[in-house]
Amino acid sequence: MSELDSKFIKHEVAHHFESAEQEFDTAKLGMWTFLGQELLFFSALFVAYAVFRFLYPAMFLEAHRHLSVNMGFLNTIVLLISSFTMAMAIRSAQVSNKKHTFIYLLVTLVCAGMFMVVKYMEYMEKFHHGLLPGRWFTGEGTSEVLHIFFGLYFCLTGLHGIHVLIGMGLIIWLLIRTQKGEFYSEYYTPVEMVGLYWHLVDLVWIFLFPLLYLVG
Amino acid sequence: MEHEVDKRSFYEVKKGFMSWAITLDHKRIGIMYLVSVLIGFGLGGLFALALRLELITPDKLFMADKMYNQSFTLHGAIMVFLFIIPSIPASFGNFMLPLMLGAKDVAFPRLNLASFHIFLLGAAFLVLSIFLGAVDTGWTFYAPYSLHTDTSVVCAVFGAFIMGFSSILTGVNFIATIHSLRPPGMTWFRMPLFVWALYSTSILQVLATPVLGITLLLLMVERVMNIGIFDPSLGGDPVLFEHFFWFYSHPAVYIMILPAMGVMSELVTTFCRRNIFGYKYIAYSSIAIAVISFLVWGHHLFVSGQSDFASMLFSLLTFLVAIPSAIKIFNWIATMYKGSIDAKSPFLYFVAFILLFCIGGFTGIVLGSLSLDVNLHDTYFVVAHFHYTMMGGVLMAFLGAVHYWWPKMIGKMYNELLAKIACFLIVIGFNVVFFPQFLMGAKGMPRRYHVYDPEFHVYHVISTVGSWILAVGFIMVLYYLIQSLRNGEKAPDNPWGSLTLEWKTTSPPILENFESTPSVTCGPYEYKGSPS
Amino acid sequence: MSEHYVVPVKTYVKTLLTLIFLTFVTVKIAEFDFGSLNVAVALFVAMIKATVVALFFMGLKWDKGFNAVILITSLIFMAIFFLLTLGDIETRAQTDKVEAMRFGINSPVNIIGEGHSESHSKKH
Amino acid sequence: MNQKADSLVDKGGVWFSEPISTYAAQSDSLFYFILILSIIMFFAIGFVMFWFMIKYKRTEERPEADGQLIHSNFLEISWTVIPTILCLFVFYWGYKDFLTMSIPPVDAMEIRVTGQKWFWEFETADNGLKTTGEFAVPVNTPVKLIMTSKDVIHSLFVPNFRMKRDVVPNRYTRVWFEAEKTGSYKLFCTEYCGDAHSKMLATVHVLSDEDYEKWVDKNLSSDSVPLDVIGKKVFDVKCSICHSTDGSKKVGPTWKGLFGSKRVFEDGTSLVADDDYIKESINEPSAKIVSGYKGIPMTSFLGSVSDREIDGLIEYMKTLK
Repeated sequence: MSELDSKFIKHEVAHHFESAEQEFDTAKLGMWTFLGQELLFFSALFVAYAVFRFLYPAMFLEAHRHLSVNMGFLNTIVLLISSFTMAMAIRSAQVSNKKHTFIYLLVTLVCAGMFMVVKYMEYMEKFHHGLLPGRWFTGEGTSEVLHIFFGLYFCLTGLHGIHVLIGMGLIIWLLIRTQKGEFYSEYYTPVEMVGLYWHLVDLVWIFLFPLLYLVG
Repeated sequence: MEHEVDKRSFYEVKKGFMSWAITLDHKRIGIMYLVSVLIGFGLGGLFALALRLELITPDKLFMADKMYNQSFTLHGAIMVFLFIIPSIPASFGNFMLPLMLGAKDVAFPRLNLASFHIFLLGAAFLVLSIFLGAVDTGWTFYAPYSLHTDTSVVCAVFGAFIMGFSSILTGVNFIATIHSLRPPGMTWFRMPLFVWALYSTSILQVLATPVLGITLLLLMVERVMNIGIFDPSLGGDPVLFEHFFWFYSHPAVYIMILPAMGVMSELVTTFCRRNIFGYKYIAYSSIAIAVISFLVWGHHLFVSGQSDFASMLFSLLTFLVAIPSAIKIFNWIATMYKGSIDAKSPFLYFVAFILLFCIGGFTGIVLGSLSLDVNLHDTYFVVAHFHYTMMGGVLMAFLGAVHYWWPKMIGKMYNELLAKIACFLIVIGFNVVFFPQFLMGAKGMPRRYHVYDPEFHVYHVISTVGSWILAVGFIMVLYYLIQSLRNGEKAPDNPWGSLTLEWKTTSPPILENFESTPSVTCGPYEYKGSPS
Repeated sequence: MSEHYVVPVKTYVKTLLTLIFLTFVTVKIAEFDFGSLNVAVALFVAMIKATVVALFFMGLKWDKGFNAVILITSLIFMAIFFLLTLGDIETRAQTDKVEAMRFGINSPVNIIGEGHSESHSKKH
Repeated sequence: MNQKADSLVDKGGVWFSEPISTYAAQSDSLFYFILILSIIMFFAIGFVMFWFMIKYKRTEERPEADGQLIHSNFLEISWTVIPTILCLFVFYWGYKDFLTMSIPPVDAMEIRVTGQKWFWEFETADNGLKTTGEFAVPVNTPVKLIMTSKDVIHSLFVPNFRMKRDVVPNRYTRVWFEAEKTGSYKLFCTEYCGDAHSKMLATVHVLSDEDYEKWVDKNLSSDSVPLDVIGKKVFDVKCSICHSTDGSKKVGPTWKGLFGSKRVFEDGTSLVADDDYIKESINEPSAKIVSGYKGIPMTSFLGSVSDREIDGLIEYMKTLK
């Protein structure tokens, strides 16, 4: 530990916990509970998706052709890689490798940024074709309820995008704290928590990709 | 690492505005919630009195149509979001949960403070909406009406959306606290039943509230952008909104009632000096209620155009949720057997709860039956039913909790005689207000009617007069509690002779709750003579 | 806290490769038409991917059992939400379609409020 | 046919109004069954509770409990199983009656119902008779209502028939009834639908076969009625909730002196109210919004007011100086 002392800021266990172990487990339990909440939060949109898919199957078939599979695929891969680097960042913190933690977090952040750039390009392309959300929708199509698909599309990807942005904010916060040397083998709770959150964001996308882009 | 324990009460350790605004102490946060929900209750109550006054004549008295509609919406929204949902879990839950577990604080104190601030922010939006053209949709915000009315739907809905997060985070916090911070020796089945009730409430808060959040978010998006999910003129389905809304709002009534039931378990054991009858049944029934409550939301949609198959399914499941509630009531009554019953004011609220909640429950059976619901849906019968469960249930438990824990939280006693008189007034006033509503509802008086058929006049007059009796009762409670605050007699540490851990510390508790972490060797209610 | 299991890098790399492989699979099988099973097949692959993420990246494989219980509970309640809502929509629409054919419905609804929805009303 | 509707309160028992439809009495009997069970249970619980409170009152001599009975499987099982059986029985009974209420007989007479803020329109399928605010049916004949809404969700409720169903836009819902007794019965809207929700009422006339024929004839032959009389009639049922004739401001502008006056609109333009303007205001209310009435959307009456009725309304409006 003495060697680590110079590099890292020692973590104080909060007064109402007995041990660092208990503190870590509690935080993780809380985070998982929060993730359960996130799942239900997204689920209503998926239910809406299922309902309208059932009501207007032909419209969905037509609508998904407006989306670019390549862009969706690219984004899936980008997010998977970011999940991997996030997991590696946690691992590096576990073994007190400050430099690697920092680099992996940075790569995760870059991937998240790439995801948002691709998303931005996709949105621009949709806007260009008049496939705007709701009242601004001027897209051409044979189905008269085509706007509903894009209503759902923008809600789902928009909400997911907001989660990515929040995740990016959290990763930046982690980067700063990593730089200060706050995370090491004895204390890396925030990295672990943000990691769990980030994987959930990935998980949601794993479902969004086939449902929106692939299955007509 | 031993350190000197500060023996002053948590009020005295620090003073000033900031010592409250940014405190991490669960006790202070609990007190702040208590004050907030009481303000919410007062505000909602004023709307209720105004509504009842308006209805004393069949025609317009002093409110225009729109103003009446706005008033009942605000009465509902404020009572639900600002009072009933946070009432017991956020105020007493926050204050008592760590004390009952013998812990120093909740698991995430900073998150706890954040929940409170989020709650205030949401409340601010809801109150702000009153001034921006008060919302007139009914607290259920049904689409498509809410999509087209010119009142401040977005502002009010945004307020409710934000408060939802406060509720979720409190739930997360409590679940983590109950899992991780139990002291040595306190196994799951040695926890007080109020803690079990809070645990099942938290499950509901975490799993149901997000659906409300996304529903309200979609409603806002729909209103601003017309994306066509709920708006039938754009191909959407308004009944889908009802499904989404009630997926939360039905479990929400159990978010309200479960902690109330937890309070009942505490009251009955303390004032009967009896170990609880059927501890495990009561604990499991809390969890059962939490789970089944997710399966019954469709009983709000029996006449909405939901398919008959779905109605049948939801009706069947609805009857199942009645069973665990019945089990609890029977167990509480059985707990009184051979007890040593001291009918102090908190116990009177227990009695009031049982009587009123039974009426609410029985009429719930009536409304759960498909054929009867067709006739009674959206009439005053429903209004009376949910006031019997929510007001007769939750509010009685809330008042019971206030009277029971007041000495612990404030450190002062109140005037017992006035408390008893107020309790009688409230129960009588309550019945005068709401019982006639059963009758007129069954006769066909629809709810949310500003002007009504003169043949219902007499029922409404009785109801309005009752609301004044009720108001006098509440003012009395407020009076003697303020009197107690100012010059009440100092409360002993354990005025009722309870056995749960919160009574083992001083009144009011010290900053760190206990001088040393208590260790637990037996169940929470092992009064003298308990079988070991 | 040093006693936490540190996952070997190799496991993470394998996980990533599996996921990328499965993504290719998703895209490829979407090109085949399984008829009404299209969604089911796509969701099946997505679920495998989700499970892999949860087990390895999120560490459920090595974690305390209760966290998995939370996840599964949430999924169960999601399923309830799906099944009961769709249970209504699916059994309801049939009656509606019958009625619609008999009465020749074509949107009996007028758009309420300001004329911001011309684009839709045109199509009706 | 302006006979007064039957009282809901004076006729019938303490709880319900007089049952008129074929399934009403049957559904009420389930209520009375639950009521009797509830009263028994309520008094049993209350009695035991107060008895315990008196018997086991805490006294100086007896500060502690006499015994600590905390467990009895027999009791727990019995008060779980018995309520469950009762509940399932009640469920089955309610479900059976509900199916009777939901499934109309095949030969039922059809009436199409349209709800719009804030009135009801009825059109009898057989003879094309259109009425607003009231409709008539022959006694002892099954009648099916096929309902839809033009704007928001409404709900059609006739207490005497124990009949209620939401009226949803862009969808059709249906109910049916067979009235067993002649008379006029009240019809309410029970799904909150805005400012004048409580004024969205109608009357159902149940008539003997001869009276029904007469009623149909009288209402079908409205062509010979003078225009302003038609206008007054349409105004009373469709317009009077939001517009006054005496100059007072309601949800919408008053009609007094409206025709021929200068109208100033939200966008600053103005116009003298002529026939075309009135017609446009009825069919496309949002095209020109009079200053001060923004945000109170009037639903379009396109299709629900015939051209002849519009002419009638204009003639009627001219009389309001």
